[in-house]
Amino acid sequence: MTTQAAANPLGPGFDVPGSEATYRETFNRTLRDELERDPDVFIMGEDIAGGAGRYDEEGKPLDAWGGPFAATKGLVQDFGMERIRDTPISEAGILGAAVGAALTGTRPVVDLMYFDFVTVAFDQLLSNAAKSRYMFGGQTKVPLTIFARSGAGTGHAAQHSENFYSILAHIPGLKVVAPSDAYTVKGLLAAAIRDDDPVIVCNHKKLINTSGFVPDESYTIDIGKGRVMRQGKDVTLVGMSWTSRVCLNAAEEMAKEGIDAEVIDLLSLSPLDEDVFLESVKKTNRVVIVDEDTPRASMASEVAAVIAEKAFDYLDAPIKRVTGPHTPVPYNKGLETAFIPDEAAVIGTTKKLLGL
Amino acid sequence: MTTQAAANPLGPGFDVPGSEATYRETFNRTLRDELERDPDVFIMGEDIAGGAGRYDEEGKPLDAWGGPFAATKGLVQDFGMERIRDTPISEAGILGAAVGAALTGTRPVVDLMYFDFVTVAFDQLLSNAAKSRYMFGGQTKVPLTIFARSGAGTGHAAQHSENFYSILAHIPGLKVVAPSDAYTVKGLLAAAIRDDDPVIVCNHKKLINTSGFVPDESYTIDIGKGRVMRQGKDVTLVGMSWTSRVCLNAAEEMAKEGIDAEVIDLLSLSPLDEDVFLESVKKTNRVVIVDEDTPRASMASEVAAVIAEKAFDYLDAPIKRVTGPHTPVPYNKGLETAFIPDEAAVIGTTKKLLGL
Amino acid sequence: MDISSEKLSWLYETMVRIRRFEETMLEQTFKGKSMGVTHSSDGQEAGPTGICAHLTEKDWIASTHRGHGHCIAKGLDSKAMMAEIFGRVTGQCKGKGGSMHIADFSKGMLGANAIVGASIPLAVGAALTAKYKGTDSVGVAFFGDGATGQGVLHESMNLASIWKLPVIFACENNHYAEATPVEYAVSVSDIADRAASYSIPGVVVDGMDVFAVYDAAGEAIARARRGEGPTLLELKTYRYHGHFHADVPEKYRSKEEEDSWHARDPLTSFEKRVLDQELMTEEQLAAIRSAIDKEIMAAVEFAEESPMPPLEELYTDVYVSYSNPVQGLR
Amino acid sequence: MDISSEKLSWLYETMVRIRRFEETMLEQTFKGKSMGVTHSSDGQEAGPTGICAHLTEKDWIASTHRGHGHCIAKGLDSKAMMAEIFGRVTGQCKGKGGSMHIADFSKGMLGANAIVGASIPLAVGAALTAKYKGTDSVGVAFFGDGATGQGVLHESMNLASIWKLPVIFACENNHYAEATPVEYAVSVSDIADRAASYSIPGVVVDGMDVFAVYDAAGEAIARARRGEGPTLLELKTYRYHGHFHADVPEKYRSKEEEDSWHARDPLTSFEKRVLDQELMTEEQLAAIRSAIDKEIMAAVEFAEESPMPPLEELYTDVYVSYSNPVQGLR
Ligand SMILES: Cc1ncc(C[n+]2csc(CCOP(=O)(O)OP(=O)(O)O)c2C)c(N)n1
Ligand SMILES: Cc1ncc(C[n+]2csc(CCOP(=O)(O)OP(=O)(O)O)c2C)c(N)n1
Ligand SMILES: [Mg+2]
Ligand SMILES: [Mg+2]
Repeated sequence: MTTQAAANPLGPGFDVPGSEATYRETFNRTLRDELERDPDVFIMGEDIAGGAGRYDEEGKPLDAWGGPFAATKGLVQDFGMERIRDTPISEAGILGAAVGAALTGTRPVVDLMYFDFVTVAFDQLLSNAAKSRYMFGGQTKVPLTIFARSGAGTGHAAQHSENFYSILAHIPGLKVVAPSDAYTVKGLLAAAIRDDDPVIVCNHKKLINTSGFVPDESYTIDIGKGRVMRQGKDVTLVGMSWTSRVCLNAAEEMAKEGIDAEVIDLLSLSPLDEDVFLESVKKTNRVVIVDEDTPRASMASEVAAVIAEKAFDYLDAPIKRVTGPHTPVPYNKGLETAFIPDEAAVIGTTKKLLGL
Repeated sequence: MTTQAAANPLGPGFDVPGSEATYRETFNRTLRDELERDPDVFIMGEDIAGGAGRYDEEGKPLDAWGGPFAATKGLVQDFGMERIRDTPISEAGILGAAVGAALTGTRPVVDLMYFDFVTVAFDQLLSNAAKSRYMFGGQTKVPLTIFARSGAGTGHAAQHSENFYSILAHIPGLKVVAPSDAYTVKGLLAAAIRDDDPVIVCNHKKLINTSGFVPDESYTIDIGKGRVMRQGKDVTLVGMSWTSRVCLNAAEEMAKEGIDAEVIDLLSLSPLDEDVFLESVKKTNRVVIVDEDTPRASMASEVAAVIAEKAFDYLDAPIKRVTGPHTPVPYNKGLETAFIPDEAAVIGTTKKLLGL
Repeated sequence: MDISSEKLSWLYETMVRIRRFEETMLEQTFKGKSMGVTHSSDGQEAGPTGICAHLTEKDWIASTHRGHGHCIAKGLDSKAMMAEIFGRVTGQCKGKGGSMHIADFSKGMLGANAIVGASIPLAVGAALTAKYKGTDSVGVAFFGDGATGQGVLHESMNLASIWKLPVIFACENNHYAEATPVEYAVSVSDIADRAASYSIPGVVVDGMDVFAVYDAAGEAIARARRGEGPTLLELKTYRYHGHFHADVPEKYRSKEEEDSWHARDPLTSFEKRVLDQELMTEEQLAAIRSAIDKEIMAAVEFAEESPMPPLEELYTDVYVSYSNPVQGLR
Repeated sequence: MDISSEKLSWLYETMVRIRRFEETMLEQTFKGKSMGVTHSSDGQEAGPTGICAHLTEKDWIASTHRGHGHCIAKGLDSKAMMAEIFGRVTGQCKGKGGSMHIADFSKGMLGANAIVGASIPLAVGAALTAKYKGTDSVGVAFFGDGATGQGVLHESMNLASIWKLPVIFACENNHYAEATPVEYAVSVSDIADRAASYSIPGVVVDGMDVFAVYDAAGEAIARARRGEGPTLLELKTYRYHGHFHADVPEKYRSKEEEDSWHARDPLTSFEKRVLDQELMTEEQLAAIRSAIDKEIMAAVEFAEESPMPPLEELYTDVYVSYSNPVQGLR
């Protein structure tokens, strides 16, 4: 079950064996599965083990940290330091080395912690990871996976809260996926690691402790396929990463008032599944795009532009965007909460759009 | 004459003293004016003088290079090495030092050569230049100007041809301007250097040797104001940087066939002058946005999204984008030329849109 | 010892203020009063204190995620600092920055910075301003052993050297970057030795001894003010608590190691020394401690009672001026 | 001398090939045959030749904007290289890369790179692959004196050192970065001395003497293959022409300086040495030269006659697979 399942509603309700699990556990578990599947896969990052060079009583390498949000917890003790490689704080050097390793026959997975830190390695990402295949005339490939945490909501303030995916999705040569729950992170992370192109996996901090149904079996979700999270006929809500859940919650709320919203979860930001939201808009004739990233030249802008070009004749109302403001992310909880598009904002905008 | 002039058609035809000059000469001349105007202004970059530490017969510092495209030619001999400061190849260090200097009372201008190299200093740009004022609660400011060359068309291939402005305009805390001729670069560069926020000036390589009318007097063009390059009633063409000229040429062509296109030149990408293109679209009811940058989450997407939201009821046809493809820039001349949106593409798309 | 008695009590007062601030800040974090993660610097008091003892408000420092000690040593107000951590509008940054972004430009404090290594070139730029304007101000870049992994440090030291800028590169080597031991991540035993790569002086300093720091920093700063260029100081020190409030350091370091550093505690060794040499009395020391206790308690009260920033603050301070702000599209 | 006669003629042949290729490439550039800027490496032949003499196709090199010499020394085909510069579909990268992006992964050549310093960590990554897979391959990072200004070099040397990776950091110090003299931009007199910052060997090598390079590189590479980690080699050398084809070096360097380096020309000094020591005859040398002349002329013809890439090539090779390509929106 790959795309099929991806196109299914939310986790629960498959007739396949599985269980409730958190996004965090599922992410860690999927890394483990892929490490077992393919000996060429290894992980690099700062404190993905912790206590590097030190060993416990049984002589096993220390597992003192396990990566931010415990993404890699426990892996070093089972896979060793060559495959779970702690690094100094050298994002450019690490990512550059990962690209070099990918170009020469391995499949590196790099934990860059927070998307804000991708900026330190941005040249390696844009100039080498994204462009090598093209500028060398297709003679090579870069099977590299990068993951980090994105978004506001945890009081990390301006320098630890970037969403950053709009910038990444703009770049030819990169693929960008944004899981929205435990079910999708399993399928997308596995697909990313098995993909022969550089893929970036966006993990919103607010998703990491959420839980949902996860099938036991191994599966991938096709990169480039979005899903319909909820069927509806009155209006289309388009979400990505955390905002897909915001859209779903808003839709459930509005259902109580008889507003039947369809919810689209993009899942992949590059390649972008245009069909999944175009088909929906052609049915509902109205759309609200919800994106936590700052508005200018954002994913919300892109989705709006595609609709304005390819579904124009089906539109009965202006295309609405609900996004973060054109500001950095503030520290104070109240301000930070106001930064993030929430259910109230989505409902308010949608009702206005429907003239209610 | 500031905005007024900015809102005027192209260079020639003002009743003010002036002369024909190249973009290149005008850029250099404007740097000179601003260096004379304000002793706190200084310029840093790689080989902006050349031969650093060496002197000519008259004991003047060598002026062996003068920056890429001679942007800073001759300046070191008149202003000295403290104000025209050659640097090692350390973009992150240079930009970081410039931010530190700006935070402590000077007004640095940094030449980063090609926009591709901004990626090496991207963390300093995003985390420090753009966010300092906000995360420190408004107690400081960053009066910094950054300029570089953008775009395809000179056979520089994948790593020297970034437009990059879509990524920059996405970032809260930065301002981005894109002059389209000698007249606008004089007003916008002066405005950028006098501005108290970080401003990035995009100079398309293909513009640098173009020439046009430039008033003698000193003037600034308001950052955040676009201009109507050509009045028309049938369709609106929105351009930026080099593509503004492409739009104008296409409009002149189409005029011969009786198609009367209005041409909007954005000039500022952040802040974005929404009114100048919204008013035009409300008049013509049709729009083609022309952007050399790659399409996803681009300036073209942003302009389309704004129109789809704020001028929807005035639109008689889908919003069209004409952009570069979702690929890096190729080396071969024929491929590179095919990458760049040209008059033929604009005319073809416009006619299709008009059902001709 | 050629330190005035005023300076002597300032050194003690400052170290005690840092210690109490950090301990209290941690307590308050565990009480849920901080709106984000906090990084305590207790154990490292001697470094910022011994260095900033030579600085005025005309000098600039650039700091890190572990910046409270730098702030206090540079003379920032503990009330405004605590209020910032509590996310209040009376905070140093109106509650918009938090623990990792405390700054006070009026005091020459260019800000804590949450990107490791990113604040280093800011100090170089401040020194460039000093040179450009012909003042005798200096810039101090505080950074940790982990930050030496960042290329921008290399670039900054090279720039400061070739331009002979008045910069002090103050590496607080507390032997860990998060849970990563310095001996794993850093390919040289004394970070100070890397100064040779830039033809500048590099000095290993006992970062637990404020007098050692005071002397080494005094020399480096005097050299910088004389226009002779930058110096790299490596302060060997230790953070008593975890990397951040919730970190459990026992997972990666031994009790013995911790004890050996506590045995060299900067405050107690200061006390012992000034009492042995009869430079200060137990009464004087006690008076300073109780005064600081009151001050820090008052800071907590102040923070507690301060209002939250109004929602409009979300949209302010992005630019000095911007013709077309976008307050989110709703 | 313990060099086989085959190796000896390979050294000469390779240096002559580089020299002729660069001279011809420049001529062709001035004729307008190159579709972009070109950077000649003539004068620097001994470096890549002496190093690559120890490498096989299983070893990897990462190169720079001035990469033709590296390519040739690593065994790339001069036809495919010239065709690439001419922008033809028969070029090493189908005409999509150009002079600054020539690569041949089948030969272990990871590509020229137009971002100064950016290719250095790629060689570290290649060495990581070697270590990870347990092969005895090495990675060589070629970079210039100007590239030492980039932080990523510092990061790469630290990583290679702590992980004991088989990497050779080959700094071609040709004394200029564009028009910037090395003594202005680099804060140490011998770049090789910076190796001490990473506890690895650093060796200053006469980059005009292929035998000196051959010996130093042999030692470093053997060390790397033994698993003892990286070495930094500084090859003191000189580029005979300008930074790029249109640059006029007279503007920033003296005739005397240029002459002093030409007097140490790697080809003539090789010839003198092998003839003096009767290791090769003038006939053998002449035969090699004329063979290479023919080869390079043939390369130009090949490039001339090769077709341009079809327009569809604009859209290929962005990804291995992509479900929704966007060919520009028209
Ligand atoms: C560029 C970047 N990478 C990683 C991090 C995550 N991080 C925060 S602090 C830290 C360790 C820093 O160690 P050190 O420089 O020794 O300072 P210390 O915490 O010991 O004071 C890391 C890895 C970051 N904030 N920025
Ligand atoms: C990141 C970056 N900054 C600047 C440039 C422009 N540039 C190209 S080559 C060069 C000089 C490089 O000098 P060096 O490393 O000594 O190599 P050489 O040209 O002498 O072989 C510069 C500044 C670039 N290509 N990339
Ligand atoms: Mg540390
Ligand atoms: Mg050089």
